[in-house]
Amino acid sequence: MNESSEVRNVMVVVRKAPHGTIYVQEALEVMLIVAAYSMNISVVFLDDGVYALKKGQDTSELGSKPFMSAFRALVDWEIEHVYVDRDALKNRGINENELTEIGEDENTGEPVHPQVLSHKEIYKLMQEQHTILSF
Amino acid sequence: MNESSEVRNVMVVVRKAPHGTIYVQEALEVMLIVAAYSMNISVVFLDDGVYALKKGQDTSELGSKPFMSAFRALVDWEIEHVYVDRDALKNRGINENELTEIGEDENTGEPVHPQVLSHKEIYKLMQEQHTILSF
Amino acid sequence: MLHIINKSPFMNSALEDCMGYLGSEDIVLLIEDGVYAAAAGTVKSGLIEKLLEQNEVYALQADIKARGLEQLIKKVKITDYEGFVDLIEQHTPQSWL
Amino acid sequence: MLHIINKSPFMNSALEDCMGYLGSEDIVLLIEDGVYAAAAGTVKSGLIEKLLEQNEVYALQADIKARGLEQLIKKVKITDYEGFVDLIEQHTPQSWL
Amino acid sequence: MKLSVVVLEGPYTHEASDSAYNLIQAALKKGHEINGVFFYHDGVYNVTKFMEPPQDDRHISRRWMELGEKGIDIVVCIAAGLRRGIVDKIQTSNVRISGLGQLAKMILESDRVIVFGD
Amino acid sequence: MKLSVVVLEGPYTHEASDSAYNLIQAALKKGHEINGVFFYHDGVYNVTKFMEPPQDDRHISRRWMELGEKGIDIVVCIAAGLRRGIVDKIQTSNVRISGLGQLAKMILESDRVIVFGD
Repeated sequence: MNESSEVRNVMVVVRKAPHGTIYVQEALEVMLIVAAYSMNISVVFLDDGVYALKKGQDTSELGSKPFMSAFRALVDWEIEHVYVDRDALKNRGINENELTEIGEDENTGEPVHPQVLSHKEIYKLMQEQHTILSF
Repeated sequence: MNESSEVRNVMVVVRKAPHGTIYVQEALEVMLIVAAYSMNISVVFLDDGVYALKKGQDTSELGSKPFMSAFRALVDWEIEHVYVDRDALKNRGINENELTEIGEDENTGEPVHPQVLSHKEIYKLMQEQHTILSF
Repeated sequence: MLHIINKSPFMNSALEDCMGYLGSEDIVLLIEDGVYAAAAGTVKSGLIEKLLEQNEVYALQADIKARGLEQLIKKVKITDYEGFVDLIEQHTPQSWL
Repeated sequence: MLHIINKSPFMNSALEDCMGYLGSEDIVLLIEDGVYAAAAGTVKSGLIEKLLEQNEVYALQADIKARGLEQLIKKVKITDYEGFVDLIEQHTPQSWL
Repeated sequence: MKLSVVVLEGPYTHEASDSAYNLIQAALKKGHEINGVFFYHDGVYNVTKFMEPPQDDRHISRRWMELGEKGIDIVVCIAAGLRRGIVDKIQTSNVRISGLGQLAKMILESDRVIVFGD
Repeated sequence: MKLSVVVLEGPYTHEASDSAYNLIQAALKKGHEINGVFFYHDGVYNVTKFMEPPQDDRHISRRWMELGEKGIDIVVCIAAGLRRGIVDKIQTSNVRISGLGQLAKMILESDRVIVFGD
């Protein structure tokens, strides 16, 4: 029922803001586990989901778990296809350099950044998926 | 801390649509109980909350409890101050005659209808409240 | 793809957000509070009317009946849960939560 | 009255809905995801800027810090939970859920 | 079609649980195979065994238990459950607790996966 | 000021529970009286005793239990609890189950009532 032959394409879509609800936090837990199986995982941040990657989040005063620090190490969990919606950033006045890196390149040690894409590019990726898990 | 001396003014505000979440249903349960205490209760339907009073709702196919029928007897529970936001109706293309009656007058037997009010009138009522319970 | 919308268009942006990611072959299915978007003559009817220029739009019968919606936008197709199953069989679903 | 908004203005209408029911003495307090409305330079900043012409607007510090918001709309007042308590003491609260 | 269903919201509170259940019934009626139901987030609340809804309402955990009885694999996420205090001793029969890996397996084994949530 | 707090959402899932708790702590610090906390809707999930959150996270039912220990009246709505299967035997200590009438009483006795929800 889809193009890919062996390795399944799975996309995790994050549309909600972090902290107000647990959706982003539990989406993160899903990404980390699903990536451990032989699947081609990609993660897309749309709409308020882009706030999940914003630098400088500090939940200490709130008393809740600082789960968002795990986004800085997605690459260590074999999650390398991480995309952010360009319009969502623009609408929220967020510059690309305000987004956290998602890890470092294992060869060069250079920081790896999430890729900023247009609606159209993201839509193309969506169409290639076997499964889309939405949060 | 408020004008009323003895009988407290309590307003229940319903802003969410029925059925998608339990908010309206559990708001109804609150109204019925709070009204049994010596308080001056009013109930206001704003925004998607106005859908709660729409005639012709039939949850049989969904399998969920037809709780909304209780709105037709609010008057029996001593809930007579029931208000609906005019703009909310207009924005949703709902005519007043599509709204359920909330009971019948105990003297005349005539149906009692919720009162349609403007933002300004509703705001005035809000200002007179000791407590506003929002759903 | 099958885009599934379960939020009221009057209070949540899910339907509008979804519309930025629609291929011409894609289908939109309104369920739960999403069916309010299928009502005719509202300030939000324009969203679905615009969608219908290119895409098929379905709305779930059980949810429409539960909400007492009678006047629906023409060309919105009503389906039951079995039709919902068929749509999933034919398209990869994405829920715009 | 103290109007409390806990939803993001980008995806939920709570803030806009509330604005139809504001007296000139009323105060708006942004908490939880509602604090995103206080961010400067967004497509929704105009809502709070308009509010500020007549009303005082507060935003809860713990929620702003949790979300890493740095550039806030000028004249939005930052408060902590103790300030939140003071606001409730002075005004009847209404939560726009 | 082999279908898996993910439920992210709790019973009664959100229609997600009802939509999932009604869809599964329709899929079974049409002869499809339900590969599994995965309860995550507040979805874990769907299977608490002490539920006593009003008499004129549906009994949601019983519905899931009955689906489990028919042999459908009903999985409650352990991480989401532990955080919320929804452990096996307060769950109805015919459901099992397992990790998120089970969701990954469902994805690998299913033709389609659909998510219901808020 | 005598303050009552209504919580409509569950622990971890929604910030409502945290906001309510943090506000109560601040009110106590400033010398106000908390007349009561009323858990309604999914709020009833706040006090399940088997919660085991990750070690680096707050333990929400324990927080409420500790407030109860201090003498604050923590009430779980019986109707909302029964529907969801949250009955007294799975609840933490220092909280009590009661009806919606208790909410009415809190309104009558308090200077202010504030609602936290979704």
